[in-house]
Amino acid sequence: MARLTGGIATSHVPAIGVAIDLGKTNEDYWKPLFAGYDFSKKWIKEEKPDVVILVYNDHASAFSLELIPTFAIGCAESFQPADEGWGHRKVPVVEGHPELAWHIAQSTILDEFDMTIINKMDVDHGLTVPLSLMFGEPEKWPCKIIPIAVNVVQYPPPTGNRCYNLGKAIRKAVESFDADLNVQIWGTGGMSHQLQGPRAGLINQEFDNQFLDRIVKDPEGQAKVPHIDYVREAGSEGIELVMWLIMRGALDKDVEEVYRFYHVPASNTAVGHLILKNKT
Amino acid sequence: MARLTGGIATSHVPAIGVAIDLGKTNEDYWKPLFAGYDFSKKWIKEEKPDVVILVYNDHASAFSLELIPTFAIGCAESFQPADEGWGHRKVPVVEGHPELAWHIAQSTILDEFDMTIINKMDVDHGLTVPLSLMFGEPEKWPCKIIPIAVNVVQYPPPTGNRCYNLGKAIRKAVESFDADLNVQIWGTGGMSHQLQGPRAGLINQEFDNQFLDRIVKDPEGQAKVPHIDYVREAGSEGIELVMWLIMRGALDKDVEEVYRFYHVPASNTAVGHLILKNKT
Amino acid sequence: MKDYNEAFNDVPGTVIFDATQSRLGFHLNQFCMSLMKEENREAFKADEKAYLQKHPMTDEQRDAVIARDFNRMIALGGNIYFLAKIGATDGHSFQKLASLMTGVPEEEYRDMMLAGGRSPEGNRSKSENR
Amino acid sequence: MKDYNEAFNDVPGTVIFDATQSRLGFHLNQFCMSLMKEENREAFKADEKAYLQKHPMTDEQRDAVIARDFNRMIALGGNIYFLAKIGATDGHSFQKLASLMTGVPEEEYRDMMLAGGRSPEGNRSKSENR
Ligand SMILES: [Fe+3]
Ligand SMILES: [Fe+3]
Repeated sequence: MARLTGGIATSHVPAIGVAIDLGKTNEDYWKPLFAGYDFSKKWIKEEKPDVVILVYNDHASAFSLELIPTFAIGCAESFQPADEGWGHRKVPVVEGHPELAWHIAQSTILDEFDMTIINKMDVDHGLTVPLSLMFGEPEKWPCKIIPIAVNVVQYPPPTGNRCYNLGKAIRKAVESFDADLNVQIWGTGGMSHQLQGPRAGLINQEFDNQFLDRIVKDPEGQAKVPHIDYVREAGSEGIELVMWLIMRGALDKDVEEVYRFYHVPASNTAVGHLILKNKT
Repeated sequence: MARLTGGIATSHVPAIGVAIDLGKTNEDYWKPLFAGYDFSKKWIKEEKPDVVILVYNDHASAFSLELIPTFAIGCAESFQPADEGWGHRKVPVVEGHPELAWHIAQSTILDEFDMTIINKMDVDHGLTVPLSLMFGEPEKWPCKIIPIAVNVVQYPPPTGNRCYNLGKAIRKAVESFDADLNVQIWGTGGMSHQLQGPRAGLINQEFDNQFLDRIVKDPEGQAKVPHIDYVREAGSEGIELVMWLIMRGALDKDVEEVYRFYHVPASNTAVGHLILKNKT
Repeated sequence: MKDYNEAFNDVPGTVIFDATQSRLGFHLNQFCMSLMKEENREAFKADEKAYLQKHPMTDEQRDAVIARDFNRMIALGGNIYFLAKIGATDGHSFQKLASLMTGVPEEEYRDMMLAGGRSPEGNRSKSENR
Repeated sequence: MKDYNEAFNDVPGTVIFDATQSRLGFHLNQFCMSLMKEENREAFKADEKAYLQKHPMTDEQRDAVIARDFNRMIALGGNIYFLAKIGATDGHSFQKLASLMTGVPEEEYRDMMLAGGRSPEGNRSKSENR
């Protein structure tokens, strides 16, 4: 059976992708940020996941206002990097794992999650920036990716509790898949940031650090936090943090914190990063 | 506050639409079927719903295999009849009720149903045939329609239990909408039929009649019936009957059966029809 | 989960459109979707082979389309609601397609339906007919 | 439900992209989506007014686009992720847009971020500043 061995959380700031693509990672502004992922790059080379379930949100790239799925799972053979208005990122094509993705789709739907099944989709910085942060700039991504796109653009997004429970259902699905696979789940987005209006630039380091503690040690408590608290404390785009709860729900309640990194700023955003490992 | 006053169940066989559109309703083959809706046409003229929440499934018209939502709610101003391969049905444009539809979307998402919000969609016979059966051939449909499209084409469809509970969440949403509206909910599709393969033409009158009894008197029991029972007993396309459970879940547990009609055949399909009214 | 899928295999004369079928039939079904536009229907009717070549299906799927062998199309991943667009393009109803798939002449099939349809007796489980 | 929406109104300098905003801004945001294609970006740059006329927005929305008044676009239903396509077309980063929306020169805004960003103190609730 497939094993869900660990979880990674990371911000997915588009400017990070631009910095990588333009070769600016050694500039003073960016150096401390990329240094924060040095450990992670080594760690994942040793862990060698076969598949990553990558929870992210689309930023008006694949989904316009014509159709807005709350939870969408990518079951295609591959996914192209999206043109977000400045051309496609020159990163490798994202190869999916259709067998496992369909299995998760079926299992979660029968567990009463109302998934949207996707067989064609471009993926934006929300998905490709975490890949770049963890894997650098390879010719080809070293593992298969199953995108799970969560609506956090159109209100209301799913509740924290619903996200946490979807994580649990994903774990159950993975562990009932008949193949010897090392599977990781990543939750992306956040941390505190606001991109819009006169309040743009809001950063709340205290909230972020409490969130980092709580998502590790008290995920059930964090899952109960309402949307308004995220918006008030972590900025309107800080709501992305609910997606970390999907990752967290797929792990053991008691989990090993392998690594933590926190940095301000990347463009408008506070960057947070965790590596968690199941003890079982 | 808006009131959810009653529910209607009806098959939505495409051949019925063709019979209406080609003026064949008085032919021997079709006469008994349309006669079965005479009472209903009179009844609904007296009931005068302001809005109908119309639960149906898309038959590979709006949704290809590129993207398959489990539950999709139509929030647009209007919806065009789809071209299903023989041109658009010449029926009136379907006018939506964006305020109530968005309200239901928000309320059900916060109640942890993972709705897909739709702002542009063509609607096929699954939605327009029930309108024709209940309203005849008016210049313009006499009320607003909120389409709720349920996946029953790609396996797995949502469970009966999930459908039943979505109905309950829809009721709660309607009753918290601040406007004096008479709202009905319709569940469409079925009854027993199989369109594919050597078993095509299967009809199970005993199952259908038991289903009609049970959906009225024991919806909670019916909600527990697994998909395989529908396929085995009611044919592969008989699975559409799970959609009636959404309608039923939105009504009182104890409900008045105003009218019942059952007829075999319409093309390949057994036709069932119920009018139910809340006592409260 | 496994049980969920396996249960359907016991139903005679029926292919459930699950993940396996959906993956197999993706391009065949997407070809069918293309027939929802009048100009594509015209192009398909004008030169079926050329039109089918533009869609990345298997040759087996193309042959089944040309032969209008709907059972074969279903075995190759076609779903009846998608395949019905081919029927619509040909001007055929679902009942005509059913007569083709059951191998019963159209009038006979229609009479069967008028007489109450195919009975579920003996059609619920493959084990019933052993 | 009502409480859910009303709570957000108390957050200063912030417009939540809820049903009301989404309905208001539908065509404005769909125009922004069209800028995801290179040929459309070219057409927009070549003649902004003509390009905007092809999209069924309000004149107020068109004027706000031409003026690059992002706060006004947000008030008229624009969502920042959609509006960012206008920024991208102009070659502007999210940080440039933030400097426009906050009315702070770009360098000053950048320095604020380097110093830890805008503090949440006084920015959590409209009542804090009364
Ligand atoms: Fe993001
Ligand atoms: Fe149907």
